[in-house]
Amino acid sequence: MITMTTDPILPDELRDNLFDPGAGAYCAFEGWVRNVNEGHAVERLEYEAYEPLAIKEGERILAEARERFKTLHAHCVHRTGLLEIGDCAVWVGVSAPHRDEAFLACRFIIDALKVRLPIWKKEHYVNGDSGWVNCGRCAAHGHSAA
Amino acid sequence: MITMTTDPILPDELRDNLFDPGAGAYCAFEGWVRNVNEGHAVERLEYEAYEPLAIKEGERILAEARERFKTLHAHCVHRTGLLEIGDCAVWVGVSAPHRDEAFLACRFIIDALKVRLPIWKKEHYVNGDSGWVNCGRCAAHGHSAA
Amino acid sequence: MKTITVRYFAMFREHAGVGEESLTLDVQTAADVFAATRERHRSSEPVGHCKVAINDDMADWDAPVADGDTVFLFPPVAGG
Amino acid sequence: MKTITVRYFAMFREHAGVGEESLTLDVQTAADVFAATRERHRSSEPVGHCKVAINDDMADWDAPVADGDTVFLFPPVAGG
Repeated sequence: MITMTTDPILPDELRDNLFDPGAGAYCAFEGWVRNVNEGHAVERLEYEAYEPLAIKEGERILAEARERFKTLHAHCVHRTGLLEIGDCAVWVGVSAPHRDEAFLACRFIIDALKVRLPIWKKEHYVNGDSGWVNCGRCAAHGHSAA
Repeated sequence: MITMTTDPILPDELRDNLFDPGAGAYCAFEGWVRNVNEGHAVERLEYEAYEPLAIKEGERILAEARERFKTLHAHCVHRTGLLEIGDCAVWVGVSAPHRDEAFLACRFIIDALKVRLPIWKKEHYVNGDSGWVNCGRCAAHGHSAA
Repeated sequence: MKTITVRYFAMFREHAGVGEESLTLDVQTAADVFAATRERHRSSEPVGHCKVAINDDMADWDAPVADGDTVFLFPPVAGG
Repeated sequence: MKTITVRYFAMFREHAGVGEESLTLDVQTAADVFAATRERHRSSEPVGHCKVAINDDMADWDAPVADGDTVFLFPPVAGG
């Protein structure tokens, strides 16, 4: 299951949803807002998503992971809106019989989420500038960092 | 830091210790007691450790991971004593600037812990038998599953 | 000519100054919609770096668009 | 002859019936201690599958043991 939320992500509750008596391994990944990106001091981040399609594509990714790695459960939560340094922007959790599948599925999911979901990240820098990540050639923009 | 404990492992508190303003990625692994191992229905597990050396060797593994993968923080908790199905036996958490290092370091640590720490696992089966894992040739034993 | 509802996201929305507009366009494919609205979203990205959806389904750039369709123009994504 | 404190763990402890004992042995290396106590820990594992420590430091099987040393005999480990 993938969820989009503007509320803080609470990993403990999310983890408990993945419990399974046949699970010997649990792997989780979290993306945190860090204070620097490509040399720019970051103050906060803003995530925009087109939710209907983000959820549709996210469910597709999770289903692919479950089939490919024979995991038991795989969930994801992505946050949108304004985030501060240290906030959790994305959480991925996987439970599986063994650790190989848990690690591989978790990695597959976060890699796919980053390139396939209609989600955009705008960085607000300490110096007052801002810029859309990955959008260096989206044409000139008054406050672009590109 | 590595800790050995007979108390339940609480991942949320452990995770918060890894926060770092320069961390963009967090990867965690947990080993859970599952209800079956190599075809035997498991009722519970018993972990025995020689703690002074488990901690010394565990710290060495964490230091190797930090140096090799340039992580920011890497911690581990291993439980000992009697565990039930679903209990968390081991927790590994890593924070790093990017996800590559976080995943690789977390995997390196759990793999090394499993083969280098003086810790032993005795499985108690539903049928009343019990056996030490990985000790198939430790000589005949009345209740060995080997 | 077809009436197409075009939706802009992120940088494209900021450039267009609107999130959605209804346009009458002489277009056959999703790529045609991208090109026909270039002055609005002001993108110099090759379409290959961007994504498109038609009526809430991800689509290829050469997918045909019909009168009344909604076309979603997505600049390069950056989830996670 | 040397006085060696031998400590047994897990399966070895169960077999020996004690966790620790002081023995007077004619031994030069850690491997000699493993062999000399085979009847106690009753292991048919090759030493290569097991680990040994001397005085709280992991050691090689060919490490020398001295009078008064404590030798820790570890059956195959299974952490995690």
